[in-house]
Amino acid sequence: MLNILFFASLRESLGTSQESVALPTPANVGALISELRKRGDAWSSALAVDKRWRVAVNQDMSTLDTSLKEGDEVAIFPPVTGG
Amino acid sequence: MLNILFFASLRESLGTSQESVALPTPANVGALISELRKRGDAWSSALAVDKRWRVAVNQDMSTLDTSLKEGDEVAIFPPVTGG
Amino acid sequence: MKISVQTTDFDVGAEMAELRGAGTNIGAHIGAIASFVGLVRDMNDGSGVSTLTLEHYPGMTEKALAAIVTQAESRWELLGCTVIHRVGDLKPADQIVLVIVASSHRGHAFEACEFIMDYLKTQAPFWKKELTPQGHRWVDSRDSDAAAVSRWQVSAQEGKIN
Amino acid sequence: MKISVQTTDFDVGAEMAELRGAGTNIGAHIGAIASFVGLVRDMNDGSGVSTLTLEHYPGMTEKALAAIVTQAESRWELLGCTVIHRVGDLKPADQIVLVIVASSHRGHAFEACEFIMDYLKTQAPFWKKELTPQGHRWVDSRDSDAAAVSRWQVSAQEGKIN
Repeated sequence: MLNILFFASLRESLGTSQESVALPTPANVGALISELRKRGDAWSSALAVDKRWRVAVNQDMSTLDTSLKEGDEVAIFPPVTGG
Repeated sequence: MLNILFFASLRESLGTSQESVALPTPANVGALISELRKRGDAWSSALAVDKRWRVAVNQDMSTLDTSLKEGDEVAIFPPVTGG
Repeated sequence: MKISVQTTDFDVGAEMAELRGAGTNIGAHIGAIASFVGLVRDMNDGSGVSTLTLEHYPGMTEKALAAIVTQAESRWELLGCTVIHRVGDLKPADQIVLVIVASSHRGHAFEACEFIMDYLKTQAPFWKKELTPQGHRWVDSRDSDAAAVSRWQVSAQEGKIN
Repeated sequence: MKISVQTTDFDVGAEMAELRGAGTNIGAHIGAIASFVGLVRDMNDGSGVSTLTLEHYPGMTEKALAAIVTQAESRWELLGCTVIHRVGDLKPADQIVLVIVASSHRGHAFEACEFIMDYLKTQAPFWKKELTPQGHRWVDSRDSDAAAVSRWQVSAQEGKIN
């Protein structure tokens, strides 16, 4: 299983801040996002290709190619706006 | 008369911090420096062409061409090193 | 290096004194301290802002800030660095972020301080939500912040330490 | 604008609070405060420094500093600026100079603060004398300081407000 975290506007539009999901096939970030988009309109819209979202794996910024393994922490969030 | 001020290393090497001197002819900074150089070795050496000194007239940076008039405050000093 | 993510306010003078370590050996080698304080403005994008809420990703935030400071330490000769970022609900004029950089040289202190702010703005996982008369809204990321970061990357390609 | 040439020390936190004018209207428009503190180092050009004496030209100093700040205000959108420079005998780790710049924008605050320091170093009539184990010596002006100022002049020629 993966521990998925959602932050900020994504957390609000998806109505969840944390979930456990199965490791996708192939085991990478791109496959995980594809799986999540299948959950319905809110998900496919929030995670659309033309939307600006970011993924971190085990607290490092990742790309769609980044590999995943059992127990990884995957965070999905909009571009950061601190400072 | 002009009110001449000397600062920092120039003040020390010339042994004076303030003097009143007559308006030179022509009445500009270059002529004043030429007059001062005639006072002796310490003066001609401290104010030599290849030495780095600066002149301010009435508290504004000046050049050798800057005109002088009765009562002007003329300051002569090395390049600044504050901050 | 001191990194802190906190709900409480900070005291710039006290943080600067702590960084200088008054009385220690390091203190008297420091010739320059550059600092930056970011504050909540009462207006943004044409609307009045009454509350600014800062969300963050606990754990990753501290890690990202430490990585940014480490990168600055490898590019410039630094003698100390403090980064404090607040989270939670803030009001106009409240302090949000503090970066203090100490060095022997003023150029290094200034550049490193601006570098850390530019990277913090685009890489540290914080998100701002504003309360305006029209309701709550999430603050959009700015293209100007992305541009501010990109100039340091050009410098790296030109041969500075990456 | 606040300009002060003084023998006494300054309190960075108190000066920053004064500039922000806590509770006034201006305060909540400020989004960014950049600052710089210059300190006496215990070493310079390979020699230990036990006392640093700062001489200045009373009257012209304040005028030169005000002119530098006015120039910065015409180049960037500033909401406030404080410049304090000490004179007299200082010891290693003592504070020499403080520049604080407030703006709505962080880029403006950073650039104006660095601009003011670069111009102060080359145009304000202060002179440093060091006491080292070899005796007293006047500090020489640095080519690097002249170079630091010249980059702002290039910018002006390229079309920025002069």
